[in-house]
Amino acid sequence: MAEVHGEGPRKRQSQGPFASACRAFRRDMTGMAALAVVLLCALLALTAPLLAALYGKNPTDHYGQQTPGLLSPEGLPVLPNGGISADHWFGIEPGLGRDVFTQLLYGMRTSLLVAFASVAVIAVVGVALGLTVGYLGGLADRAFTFVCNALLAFPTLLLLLALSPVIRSRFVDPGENEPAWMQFASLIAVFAAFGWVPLAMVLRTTVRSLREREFIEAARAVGASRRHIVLRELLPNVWAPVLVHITLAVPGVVTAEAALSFLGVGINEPVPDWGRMISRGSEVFYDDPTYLVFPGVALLVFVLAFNLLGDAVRDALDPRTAR
Amino acid sequence: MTGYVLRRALQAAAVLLAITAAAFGLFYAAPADPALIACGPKCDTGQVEAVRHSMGLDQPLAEQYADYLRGLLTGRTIDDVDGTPIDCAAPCLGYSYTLHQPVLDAIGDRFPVTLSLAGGALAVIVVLGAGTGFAAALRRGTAADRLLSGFTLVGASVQIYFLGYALQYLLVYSTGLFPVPGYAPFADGPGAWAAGLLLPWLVLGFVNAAVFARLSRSQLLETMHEGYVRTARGKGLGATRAHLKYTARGAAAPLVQLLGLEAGALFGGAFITETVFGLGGVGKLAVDAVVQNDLPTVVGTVLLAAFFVVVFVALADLVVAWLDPRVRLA
Amino acid sequence: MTEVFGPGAVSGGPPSDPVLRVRDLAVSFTGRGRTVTAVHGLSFDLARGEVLGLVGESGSGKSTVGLAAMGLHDAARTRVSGSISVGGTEIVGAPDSAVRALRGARIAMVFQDALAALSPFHPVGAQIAEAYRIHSGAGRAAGRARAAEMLDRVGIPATRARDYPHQFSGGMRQRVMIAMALVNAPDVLIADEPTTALDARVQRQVLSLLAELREESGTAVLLITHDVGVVAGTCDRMLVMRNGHLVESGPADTLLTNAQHPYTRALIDAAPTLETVPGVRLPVAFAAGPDDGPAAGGGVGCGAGSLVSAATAGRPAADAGGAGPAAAGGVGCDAGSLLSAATAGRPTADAGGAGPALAGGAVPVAVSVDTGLPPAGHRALPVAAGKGAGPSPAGAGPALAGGAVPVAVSVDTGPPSAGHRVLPVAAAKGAGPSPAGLAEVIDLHVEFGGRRTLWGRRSRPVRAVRGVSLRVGAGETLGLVGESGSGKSTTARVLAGLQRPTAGSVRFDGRDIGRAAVDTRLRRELSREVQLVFQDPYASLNPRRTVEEIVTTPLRVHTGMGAAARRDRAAELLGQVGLDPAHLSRYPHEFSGGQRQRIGIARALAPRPRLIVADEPVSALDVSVQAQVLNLLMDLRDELGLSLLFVSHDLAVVRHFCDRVAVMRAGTVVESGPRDEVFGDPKADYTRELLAAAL
Amino acid sequence: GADAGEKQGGTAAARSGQRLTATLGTADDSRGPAPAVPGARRGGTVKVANLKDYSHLDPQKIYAGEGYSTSLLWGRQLTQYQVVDGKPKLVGDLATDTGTPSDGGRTWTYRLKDGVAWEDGQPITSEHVKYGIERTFAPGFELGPTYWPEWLTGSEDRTAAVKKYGGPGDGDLDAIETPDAQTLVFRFPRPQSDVPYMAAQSSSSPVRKDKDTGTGYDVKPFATGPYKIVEHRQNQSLTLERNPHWKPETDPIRHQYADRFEFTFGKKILNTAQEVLSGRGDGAGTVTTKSELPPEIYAEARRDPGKRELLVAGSQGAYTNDLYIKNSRVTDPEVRKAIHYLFPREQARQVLGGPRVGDFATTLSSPAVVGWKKYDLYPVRPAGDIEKAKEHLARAKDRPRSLTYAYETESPQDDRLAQVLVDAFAKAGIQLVTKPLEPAAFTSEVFRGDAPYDLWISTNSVDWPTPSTLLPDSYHSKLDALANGIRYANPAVDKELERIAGIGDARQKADALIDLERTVMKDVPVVPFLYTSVTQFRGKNIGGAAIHPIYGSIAAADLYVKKP
Ligand SMILES: Nc1ncnc2c1ncn2[C@@H]1O[C@H](COP(=O)(O)OP(=O)(O)OP(=O)(O)O)[C@@H](O)[C@H]1O
Ligand SMILES: Nc1ncnc2c1ncn2[C@@H]1O[C@H](COP(=O)(O)OP(=O)(O)OP(=O)(O)O)[C@@H](O)[C@H]1O
Ligand SMILES: [Mg+2]
Ligand SMILES: [Mg+2]
Repeated sequence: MAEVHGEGPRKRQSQGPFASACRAFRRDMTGMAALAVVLLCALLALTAPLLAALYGKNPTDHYGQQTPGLLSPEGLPVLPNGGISADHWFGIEPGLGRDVFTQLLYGMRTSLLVAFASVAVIAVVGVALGLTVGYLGGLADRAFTFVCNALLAFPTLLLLLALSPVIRSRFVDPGENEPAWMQFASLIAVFAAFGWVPLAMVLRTTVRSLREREFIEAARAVGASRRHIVLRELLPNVWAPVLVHITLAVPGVVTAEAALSFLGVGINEPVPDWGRMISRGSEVFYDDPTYLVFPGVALLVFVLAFNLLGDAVRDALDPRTAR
Repeated sequence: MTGYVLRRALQAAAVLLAITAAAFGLFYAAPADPALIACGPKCDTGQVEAVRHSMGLDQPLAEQYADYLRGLLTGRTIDDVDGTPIDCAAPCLGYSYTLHQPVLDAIGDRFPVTLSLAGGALAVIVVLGAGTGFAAALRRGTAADRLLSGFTLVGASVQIYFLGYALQYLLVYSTGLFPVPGYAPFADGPGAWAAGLLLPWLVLGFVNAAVFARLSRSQLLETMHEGYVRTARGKGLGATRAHLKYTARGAAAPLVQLLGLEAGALFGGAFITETVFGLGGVGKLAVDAVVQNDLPTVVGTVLLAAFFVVVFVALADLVVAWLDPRVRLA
Repeated sequence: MTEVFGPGAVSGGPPSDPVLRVRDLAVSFTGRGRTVTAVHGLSFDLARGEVLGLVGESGSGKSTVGLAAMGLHDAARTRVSGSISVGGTEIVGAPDSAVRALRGARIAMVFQDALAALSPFHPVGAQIAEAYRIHSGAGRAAGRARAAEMLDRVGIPATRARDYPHQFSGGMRQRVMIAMALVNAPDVLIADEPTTALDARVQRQVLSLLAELREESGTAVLLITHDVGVVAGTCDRMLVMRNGHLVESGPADTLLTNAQHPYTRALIDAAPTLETVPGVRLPVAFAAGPDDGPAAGGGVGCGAGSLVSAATAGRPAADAGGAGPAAAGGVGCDAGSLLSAATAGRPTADAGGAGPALAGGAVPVAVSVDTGLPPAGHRALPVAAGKGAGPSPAGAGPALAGGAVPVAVSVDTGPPSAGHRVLPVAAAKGAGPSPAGLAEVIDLHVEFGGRRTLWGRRSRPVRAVRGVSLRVGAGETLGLVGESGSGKSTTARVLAGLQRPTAGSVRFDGRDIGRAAVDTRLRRELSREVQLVFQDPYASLNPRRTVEEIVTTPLRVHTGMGAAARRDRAAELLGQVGLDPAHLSRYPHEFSGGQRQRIGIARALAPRPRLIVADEPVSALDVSVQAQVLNLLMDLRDELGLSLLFVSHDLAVVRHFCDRVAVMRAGTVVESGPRDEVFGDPKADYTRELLAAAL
Repeated sequence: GADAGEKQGGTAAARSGQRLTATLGTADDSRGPAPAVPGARRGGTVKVANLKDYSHLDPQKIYAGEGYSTSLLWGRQLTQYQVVDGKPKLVGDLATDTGTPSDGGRTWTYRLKDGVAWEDGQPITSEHVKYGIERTFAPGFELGPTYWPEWLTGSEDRTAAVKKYGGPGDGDLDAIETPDAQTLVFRFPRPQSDVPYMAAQSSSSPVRKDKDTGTGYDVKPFATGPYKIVEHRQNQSLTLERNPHWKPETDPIRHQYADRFEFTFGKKILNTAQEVLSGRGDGAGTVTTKSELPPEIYAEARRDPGKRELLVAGSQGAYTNDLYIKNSRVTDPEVRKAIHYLFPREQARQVLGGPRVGDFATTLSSPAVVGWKKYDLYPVRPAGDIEKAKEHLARAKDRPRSLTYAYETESPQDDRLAQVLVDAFAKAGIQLVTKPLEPAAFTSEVFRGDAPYDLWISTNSVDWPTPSTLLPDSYHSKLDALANGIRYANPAVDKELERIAGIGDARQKADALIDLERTVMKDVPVVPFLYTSVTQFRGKNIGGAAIHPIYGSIAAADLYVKKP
């Protein structure tokens, strides 16, 4: 993408496909708004420690338990609306009494980290496999299809549920806390292990049709090596589907991660996590919906923005769906 | 076409075989000792060994797998924890020492729930998804399109557990607008059956329909510009009729394929929906089995889920072939 | 040539009672924030029973007019203004329900691409029956019967009514389209390029069929085409469009022989015919029209032309380039400068005198009858007979015969130098079998293995090439012709080292290169010497790579040049093919079709090959662009002493361009020999048949 | 809890933290029929919605409070607890009284009542009871209580016991004599004082040899109680109907008000609770005998008076919830004392749901235990005392940098509880490593001898409400890791326990054990946390619902339908 873009020394007239897609994208108001939201989220996530410092709270302190009068003996915030106050802008968490605002901020970090990392791995693996298999065809293609079918048929959620304790007990020394990075790593690994399939399948089909295009034949005729063909002729042609897939995969991973945390096998305490917040929120929903509303709406907006962004990217890249 | 069907069936069988191996290896390699769990916390080493023997866990993994496959094909006899032989008939998925039931029976008990839930949800997906997709595509660019697209976008972005809880509280327990979710066997009266599943159908259907609606909209928009649709209109066919007869037909293949995948996933058990609405289907069985380390049931439900995905994907392929003479007659 | 279509208005004046009346038609498309106006203020009438030809280069707005007449434009994205009335009913602005009643009943259309226009999901019979039942209200059985009748009428056995479009050949599909359009005997038939994608023989069959049916039902036809030959053979009147504007209109014969507008004349002359003097430069009056990139425009063609001339003649480019030609609309100037460049010996001053060239170009129309080729005579016969039965006077014949007059002129005026220019080379090789074949294939067989089925049994292989022997001598151009699927491309690909022969030997410069397709090193070595130019200039250029990257790929592979050196060489190559070296950083989609093909040629030239295999390098191009490219290839061939294997299904082009010709059919070479022998005195029946079919 | 024990559902329920011990009833008390539940009426179907099916129905395998409680519907034992006004009294059930000891507690004699019968009308004989008890020796019955095998053979543990007698397969068990069809004589090698309580355990139910279907008996046992099992679809449903051969005049404990009981399993408890409290669907006629009110709707149910009266709360029998410390790993008593002081009882209870989950405990045994006395050896305020903890840590010889806390991941609550502990330990300068473990694997993981875990919280109960099964079964250093999970080892305590084991008199034994408890607690082997309470719920239409003071969940045998 950067390769095609090359903002600086570009000639006035040169109109790369990326540039024209950018232009189309810039005209799409919804897409731009979605991009703004996504960027804002990323910014908030990146600067979370700074913001938290400015705000004067952190996501792990049990404020409600330390300061009398914030939580009832049952653990519910005493103040109305989830304990929203000047000290705690979004209220406090029922039970532990942590600060919701910082939890949300850091929770976004969690979601984004898992999502971006998984998607990065997915993109690399998916592109590598999709391109190679699409170009090679034959036996590789059959093996690939087989593996894809098997992976598609595997119930991912169940596997994650079953595997996370396995990972935990296999790789973590009993005397130590499971390091946060390991939780992240195992989540990312499993998301990536299944996530590359759709991308690779799409790319395989794309590449198979590209392979029939004459320019590949032309490259072969010129004497180009396989590597050249795959990397220089095919790769630049597939970044459009890859980009679309990536933007749409991010909300997918965020959702899946939240669902896992909701089921109790995602990221563990005390790392803040939206899915777990929602899960906690649904426990106190009938008493005080506030704690569900913040993470619920945040997740909705976030996923919505990413979906919209994905749509916009697709539209910008695909002249056919232009309205 | 027969050749195609046969080839597809063989492929599906091979995939399933691979999945049995993978599931078996993965789950039996898990660290928790199934024998210890089955025997209970008060067992001493000797008892655990006895249980391990009756469970066949003292044999090499490959042999256990072979036994498993044999059971799957011909049925076998399995010893319960105390050595009582249990007859496990032909597609034997093993015996659950937690549920004290052959896994297949446990699944069979719950399958009507999953079947009912998945069937209804699929109907909602098709009607709602294709309906909104169609309506939006026909009116593309208008306010109606934006509204419908927004609606489906929200559907695609909302979490089922969030929506499920909220709706249940609002529509059932607070206001009583909807009947209490639950499962009453169809045989006991279709009315009660449908009433209990109404809300789960709608919620599960809505969330999945969103994806379906988005795909059908974009597919229809793409097909709408096909030459043959224009030809149909050139014959004097009205726009709607032309789209129904030609555009829809042209757009159908990816939709059928998506539906196949979704149907496969649904019939394998909708864990979260079942959890949210308290339905005791296969999904719940699977999650419980995972939580309780009930390996035979975990492997059994994984296989079942995979089986449905494989079967429905294969079915979808066949439907696509049937829909498209270019594939069918090739 | 006899007029294929019957009577109609003999004179050019507008008919009194038009079935289709178009006034001030303007159509514009909106999308992505910009508006494209495809048709500007077009007016014409179509009289009952008349055949009106609508010609123009690609993208000139022809199809747009046809669709507008059907009221089929997407209302959301298209603005149609003006008036279109079909038999007195206004279409523009009418509610869809009103237009719907007309569509298919009073006005019907044969769409441009028959495969895309037929539903792949429904049997053809059902599709035809549906068109009938919508308007007649007939029942299923009646619909089926009518569909069977129509299929029978267009020469397809009614038993095949239950087959699907993909089971038919291109020509048959086109006939199904025609059957569908005519099933309700409409007043107006709009036939949008009904024959473009077809073989000469099939093309001829389809046109005759149209004529017959039209005769039966008295339907007026608006025949959209870019092929002047087709118009000449079929139309009463013709309209010439360019960039959405009406350039000229009038009786077909008048326009063909005596067009007023230079654009019309250039359009008519650009395509070589079987009578064009081989090897002459073809007039290029205008640049490619349809362009999505900003580079389009008359100026480009003009500039290109002058660059070529510079390259060829060693003269500075300054004389023909610049603003002058562009200002002149790229018409006169281009023709002149190109001609001058081509002939090289003649003064540039007679740029204004497009006359001679155009006159020379006029030959095609006229000569067809006149040259006395036996096939031409035969071809005319059946049609004439068919029409003799009808009430129509045999007026068409004389009209065309009259057109034959210029023949003499053209032959006379044809610059002798043009013929001679090719001679030195041609003579050397044309005289006898070339002594040392640069590349040859001997008893080549290529089979495409059937896929392994479930039971491990292979389905029967496709025998694409069955015993072909060919030889291309150094500096020689071998033309390979034959109908679609005869194995031309396969043979070409074998020579280029892209396809492994099943049997037989392939040699280049005496070396066996049969394994090149599987041996990367061998192919790499081979590709230094042999390069390919492809049919589709767009498909053969990677849309995501810049021109520089595309052109330097062979240099990367074959030379150790540094980036800067490669860039210089790329610029040089662009100059050589007549492109502005400043365009190196552009992407293919920013060029017109002709320019793209030049890029493809530049790429092929980059490693300085000795043999270029050109697989239908011009068949995807507009006539005018085709002429540019052919000229360029001829220049380069002479300049660089290249050998060429030139594959084409267009007999006229091959005749125009090649020293020797091989005719292929069903995987075998049925005839080969020096050009004049093959065309002048064809030995094989098949060759004769082909020649006869060429319009 | 201030309000956890008020009158609810028309029946008094015990309050946790209150002294409430089961007295021994007389032969007179043991005569039927059972005292009527006020307002009860006959007829109708009681629907019971529980989250899970009972893991066992085989009487000799049942070993859990609510399993005992529910199985009373179809199963009878030698003795049983009669509950009147929330107060338990141990009386004869099949037997005419709670048993007659002789020979210093080495011989116990029971006589069966006249007219007690199986669901097919055949009389219940002493052979049947003996056969039932013999089964507890057999392989496959490891899950149940091990007292009969140990006591009857005079062995240290069950493994040793079954070497002497391996169940019905080994023929007759000599230690039980059945001189006639109604008399049972138990002969113990050592004096036993708690036989009446053991006789109330499900293990002491009769089983008929001809009806013993092995594993099948675990699915559908043969009934002796007021109801019989007509259908049991495992993990799905269980249907009971009246047993016509049960005679109320023989039974001082059970009622037969409803026509049918329909159990369903598998529905998420939140859904059930909402259905029941809102009265929607079948809710009004539904009750749970196993599940607690989910925390989600507790506050709402407390607010709404209509729903509030549907809550059924009470002390959870003799259950206590404690923080266990593995003494073999945390060897320094000063460190354990520090943990006692820093333990944030109040915050921990807050994340568990607040006062309704129980009262803060200061003693090892529950107030429901016979002879219980309140004591508080190291008083500390509920929020914990970090300063005090630090003092003790400073005194410790080897002060731990980090400790490992293991817990079952049954609900997110457990994770939050762990966070509370982490917070408190951190304040005292100890890093608490948290180890979430799967419930299924928890016991085997944590109780392995060398398991690397220092702390865990768990809820436990004595097997019956006397102190006899507490210290002797868990605090003797010779016990294995499964019994003495914290690896408590104090030679003095061992010696005293051995002395007490020889005491045949129940009263005396109980007093001695309660006294010893203080000695043990000086070492702070565990940190008492809660005397636990439960809150369950019933539909509007269900009457007689009260928490059983011994079994700690709604007593099924008292339920009736208000308007069928
Ligand atoms: N739906 C459309 N949206 C936007 N532009 C269009 C559309 N259809 C045609 N055009 C543009 O209108 C112009 C005329 O197109 P049209 O298809 O009528 O050309 P044509 O003469 O039929 O060409 P060809 O010989 O290639 O079929 C072209 O520049 C084309 O790009
Ligand atoms: N890769 C392939 N696999 C199978 N069959 C093929 C393949 N390529 C070509 N053929 C078949 O071989 C025959 C010759 O094909 P080829 O492309 O050489 O024809 P052609 O003369 O170039 O036709 P056209 O004029 O249409 O380009 C055809 O019947 C074609 O269907
Ligand atoms: Mg067109
Ligand atoms: Mg070809």
